[in-house]
Amino acid sequence: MTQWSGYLGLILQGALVTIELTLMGSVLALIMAFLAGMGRLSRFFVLRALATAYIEFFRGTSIFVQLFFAYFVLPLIGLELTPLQAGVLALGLNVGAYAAEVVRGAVQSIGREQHEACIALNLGRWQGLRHVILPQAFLVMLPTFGNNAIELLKATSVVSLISLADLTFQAQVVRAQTGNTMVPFATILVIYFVLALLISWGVRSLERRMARGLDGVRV
Amino acid sequence: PGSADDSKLEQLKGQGFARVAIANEPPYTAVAADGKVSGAAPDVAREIFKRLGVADIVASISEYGAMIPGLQAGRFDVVTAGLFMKPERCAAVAYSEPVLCDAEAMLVKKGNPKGFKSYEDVAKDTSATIGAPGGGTEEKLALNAGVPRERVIVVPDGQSGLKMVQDGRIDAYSLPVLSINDLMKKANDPNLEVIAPVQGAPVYCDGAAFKKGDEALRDAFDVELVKMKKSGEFAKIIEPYGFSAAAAMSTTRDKLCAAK
Amino acid sequence: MSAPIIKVDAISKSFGAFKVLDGLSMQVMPREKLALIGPSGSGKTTILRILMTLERIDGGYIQIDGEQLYHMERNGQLVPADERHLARMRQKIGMVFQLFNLFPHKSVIDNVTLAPMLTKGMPRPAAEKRAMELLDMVGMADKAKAMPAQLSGGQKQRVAIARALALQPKIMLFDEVTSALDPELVEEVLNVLWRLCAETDMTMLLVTHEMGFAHDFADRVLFFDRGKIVEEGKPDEIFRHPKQERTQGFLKKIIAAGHRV
Amino acid sequence: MSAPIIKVDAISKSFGAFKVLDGLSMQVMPREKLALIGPSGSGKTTILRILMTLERIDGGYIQIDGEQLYHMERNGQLVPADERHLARMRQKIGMVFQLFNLFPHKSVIDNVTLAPMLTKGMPRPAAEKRAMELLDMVGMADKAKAMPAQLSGGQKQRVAIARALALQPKIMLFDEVTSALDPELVEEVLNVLWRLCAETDMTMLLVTHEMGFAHDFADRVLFFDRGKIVEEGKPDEIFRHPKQERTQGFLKKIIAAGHRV
Amino acid sequence: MEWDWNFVWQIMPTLIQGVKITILATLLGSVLAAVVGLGIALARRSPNKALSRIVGWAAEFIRGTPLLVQLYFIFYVLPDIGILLPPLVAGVIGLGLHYGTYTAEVYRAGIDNVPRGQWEAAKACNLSARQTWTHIIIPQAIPPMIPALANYFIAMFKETPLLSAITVLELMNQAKSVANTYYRYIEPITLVGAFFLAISLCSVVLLRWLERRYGKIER
Ligand SMILES: Nc1ncnc2c1ncn2[C@@H]1O[C@H](COP(=O)(O)OP(=O)(O)OP(=O)(O)O)[C@@H](O)[C@H]1O
Ligand SMILES: Nc1ncnc2c1ncn2[C@@H]1O[C@H](COP(=O)(O)OP(=O)(O)OP(=O)(O)O)[C@@H](O)[C@H]1O
Ligand SMILES: [Mg+2]
Ligand SMILES: [Mg+2]
Repeated sequence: MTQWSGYLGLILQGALVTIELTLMGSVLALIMAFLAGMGRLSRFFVLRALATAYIEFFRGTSIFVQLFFAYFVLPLIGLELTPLQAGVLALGLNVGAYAAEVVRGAVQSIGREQHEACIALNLGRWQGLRHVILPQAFLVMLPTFGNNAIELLKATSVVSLISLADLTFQAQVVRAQTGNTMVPFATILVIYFVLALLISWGVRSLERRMARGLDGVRV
Repeated sequence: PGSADDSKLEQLKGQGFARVAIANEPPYTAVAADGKVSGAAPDVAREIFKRLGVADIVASISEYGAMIPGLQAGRFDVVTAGLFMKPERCAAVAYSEPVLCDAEAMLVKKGNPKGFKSYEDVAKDTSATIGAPGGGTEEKLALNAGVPRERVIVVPDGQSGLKMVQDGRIDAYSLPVLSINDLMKKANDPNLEVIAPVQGAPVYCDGAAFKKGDEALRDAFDVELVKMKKSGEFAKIIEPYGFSAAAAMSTTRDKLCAAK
Repeated sequence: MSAPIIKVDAISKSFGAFKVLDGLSMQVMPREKLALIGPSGSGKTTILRILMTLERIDGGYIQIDGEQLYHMERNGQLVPADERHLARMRQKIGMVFQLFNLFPHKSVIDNVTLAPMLTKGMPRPAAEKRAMELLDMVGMADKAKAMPAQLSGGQKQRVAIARALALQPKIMLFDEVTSALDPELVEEVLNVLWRLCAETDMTMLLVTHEMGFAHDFADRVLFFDRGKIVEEGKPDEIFRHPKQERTQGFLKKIIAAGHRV
Repeated sequence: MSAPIIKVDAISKSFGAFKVLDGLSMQVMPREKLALIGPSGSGKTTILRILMTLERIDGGYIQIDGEQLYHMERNGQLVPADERHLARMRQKIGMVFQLFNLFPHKSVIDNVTLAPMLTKGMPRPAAEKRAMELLDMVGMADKAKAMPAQLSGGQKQRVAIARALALQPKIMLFDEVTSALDPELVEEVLNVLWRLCAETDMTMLLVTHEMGFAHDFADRVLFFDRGKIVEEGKPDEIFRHPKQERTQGFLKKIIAAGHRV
Repeated sequence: MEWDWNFVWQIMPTLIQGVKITILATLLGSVLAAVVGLGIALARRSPNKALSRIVGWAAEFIRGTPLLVQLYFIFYVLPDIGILLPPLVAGVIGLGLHYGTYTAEVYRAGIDNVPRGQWEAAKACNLSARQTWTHIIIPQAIPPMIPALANYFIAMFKETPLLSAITVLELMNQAKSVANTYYRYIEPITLVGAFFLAISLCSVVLLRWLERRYGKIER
């Protein structure tokens, strides 16, 4: 059964693509989350409206539709993307819209009194945000960000529908070539789970590191 | 004439590879344990592009349904996936001369309990369901034979179709003969039976499918294809996979695209 | 007689349909220690928050140190102040809150140095030197490296006072700075206020329910009710011989509740 | 002399590694009004919660009304009490919390009738009649249909008292029932306690920081520190002539903080 | 490619057919998820350590792996051990199990959010454990959970396209089949996006209402 080891290699290649997608998607999602999350809290109507439109649109239409659009429709209007780019774009924008609400909620969860202390100390808007509000809010966001990252990891499985050779896709290939269903799917379930555990472990240890000395602060 | 078209080939030569869409369906396509893509269709394409001066092909596996839109969207330069020539498709893409020919087959339970011989038989039995790839030839044949939409189950891939027949979820699963044979070989299940060829279903041939507008590239491809057919190299490539070179040489694109 | 450092002129303030302040006027002289007392909801906190520019006013004028607070001159006209004007005016004012509002993610000393470094561009060593002096004054020098979560309420409040002092405001506002503390911890904070009162020449406005402290500490007491100053005067006058019925009733209840006057 | 209604015998209680109570003993006579005072963290709340069976004890015995609270006899042996025994013992005891803990999803009258109807199977009309009497006693009859969220703190606390009384306990425990209230609202709750004290023959244990009230109300005062009773006696003795240094220090601080004794 | 309104009208009935299946799957999946979630939440609170541990890990596993792969598993692997489910049933079970692990968290948070004082007051009122659950805890825990539960059901709605992998003819599958028949992608995919967006926007309104109505208990 030398064959299996070869196909395992194929699946591991898929795992690599999945990890790549998850990482790049997370970075994009993080950027979008802060842009749109802070946008929703802006004083300027235009920014608020833009952020709200982005969030509602990407949360409202299914990730599948976004993926198909990025892959099939954008090229028709002249925006040529590699499958990887299309995948990262759709996943990052989609998860970013959810995470934006996390950013907004976390910033708002920092009590009004912290904002007022900033005013009383004459800190500027940006100074207060940068030194007082965001450091505290980030700690509130972290656990939910961890969940979002796991959501993103799982959502990468749908990119197999646009022929990106991720874990799920490779499992399909192995299945077609070997005629065995159980083995490839059980293997990738375990791999996904290990990746998810890694994410939540990483986020939790980051959280512990950042929360040092803050006992009693967390809401 | 068509200098814009010529540039496509030049461009491919320049980048050193052509992007090819293939299906996840042996023996049209095969992926070895080391990840190397082979199979009848990609092997032919690889050889011809080499002769055209394009060093290699980069194959990406795609769903059938995504192939033509992907081609139109510029995701691939060519589709070599057992995408059979039919008038509607000929209108959507630019085909090369025929490459791989195959008749249709059905996978059923041992003894063919419902006695299917043709798609019309499936249509007549009001309790019968048939599986086929979404957007594939078999789906259209079944629908045209009068099987109502809700009895034509869209099955994502061959293994799923095989499994669904084994589990009794569908009464028949239809694919080209060689694909079904390959599935049978892997499954090695004595409780299954192949009906081939399906009566009344034409023998279809696929060709390499190019984007409309890339006719110059297609023509260049055809020139090499015809040469290979004549020299017998063509047969050497495809016959180990079970395809008949004679069948492909006995017909032409024009005939197939005009067929009703 | 010198000019008042705070001059509140017929200001009004509503929350929705509810009018909290209605044409309130008052004046505070430099170095004066003022106690604001009155029943819950009478608008004491609101007036302090307005002076700290945490709320906007709906009408009227406030002058701080001879300058308009919520207005500024442009082309000879008084127009609503912009953020830059407000930021400049805020340099004169500091505030200490009932619930301390320390920054929980920063150590005690970082709480005190943050604002001087950011708003005055003070270099870190200078800011830390000054912060240690202030922490020493409030008796918290030994906890400089601690995080707020590790402090008792009284300790937190003392750090909050040091933090407000670090910007060297001319006017300090204290809003019930002891009422969130355990009774035993109240004393240490009041002691700091006493020292502050004796050692600096800041103008101080203090909202409190500690009648005894208000009596001993203040130069003048204002009794608020429903957004108006009902009675004002020297502490002895107000606490021993209140003229208004409302003041009498309030003090009687407070005494019945066990507070010493 | 009759037998004590509460007999606490060398109990100990730890939270993790921290020993809150260590071999504490005390006795309370029927109808006695007891005030528990002492610094924050000294274990006053803990002893009340133990009597209410909200915590378990690690060692020692408690007798209520002649019966073991945390133990019961089985085959002539004392074994840890099961839930049924605890439920039966709890009928003798009621508790009012610092933060009221009213059921927010039930109206005032439903808060009061719930327990009698569920635990004693009292029919609704009888339970409501009795509830209205109790609400009348605490001056809340006119708010019977209101939801807790619509009440002030003092009103909530009065409802909470009525709720605890509805089960007709022999012993009532009050844990700082006024310290979450605005100073002006404290009086109305204390008035209810006065009435209760005069009109019923319940045994009452009261944890409070209102020294004046403790003085006037209690038959006996216990001063707690670090989980021990440091001093006990008649109110006049404790407040006017405390013998222990710790008690003197505590009372001095409280007085400095502006509380009347 | 031009937008073709005639084509839109032509395919509309087919797509509406798909919408019906999508909604049906969501409704059934929601009911199952609500029940499964409660089961998991209670099992995890169970004093039986083995039960709570096993259910905990199983839930963690299901939550950490993609629904798509789980659906393949349920549909293609379970028949090997004699469990043969019709596509829609398999899909609903997949959705219900997967989202049940999410709703379990909602239940847990809802129960934990009832302040400790309420448990204690119930004890001081001498209520039994059952009376405490039925009269005090559940009535306070459920209303604040409703918006969060609804949120997950809306998310589930947007994941129904996964069911196409197991041959359920829901909206996305219908659209793909239409697209494959006519080689036109823009109209069907855009329409699917529009359907999702329309239903999502409606559900946002519904959610806001639910939040206002049940979001918080006044204390
Ligand atoms: N942001 C706000 N929105 C609505 N009403 C408010 C707001 N802030 C204060 N109020 C109302 O304004 C009135 C005055 O409030 P303020 O806080 O100034 O009273 P106070 O005198 O400080 O009372 P306390 O002694 O309880 O602190 C109160 O009735 C209060 O409910
Ligand atoms: N659940 C708990 N876990 C850990 N420590 C606790 C717990 N409950 C109480 N303690 C600790 O036990 C000690 C005694 O607490 P207790 O609440 O009985 O004090 P107290 O006398 O009522 O104080 P206060 O006047 O502040 O209410 C305190 O140090 C407290 O931190
Ligand atoms: Mg106030
Ligand atoms: Mg206590």
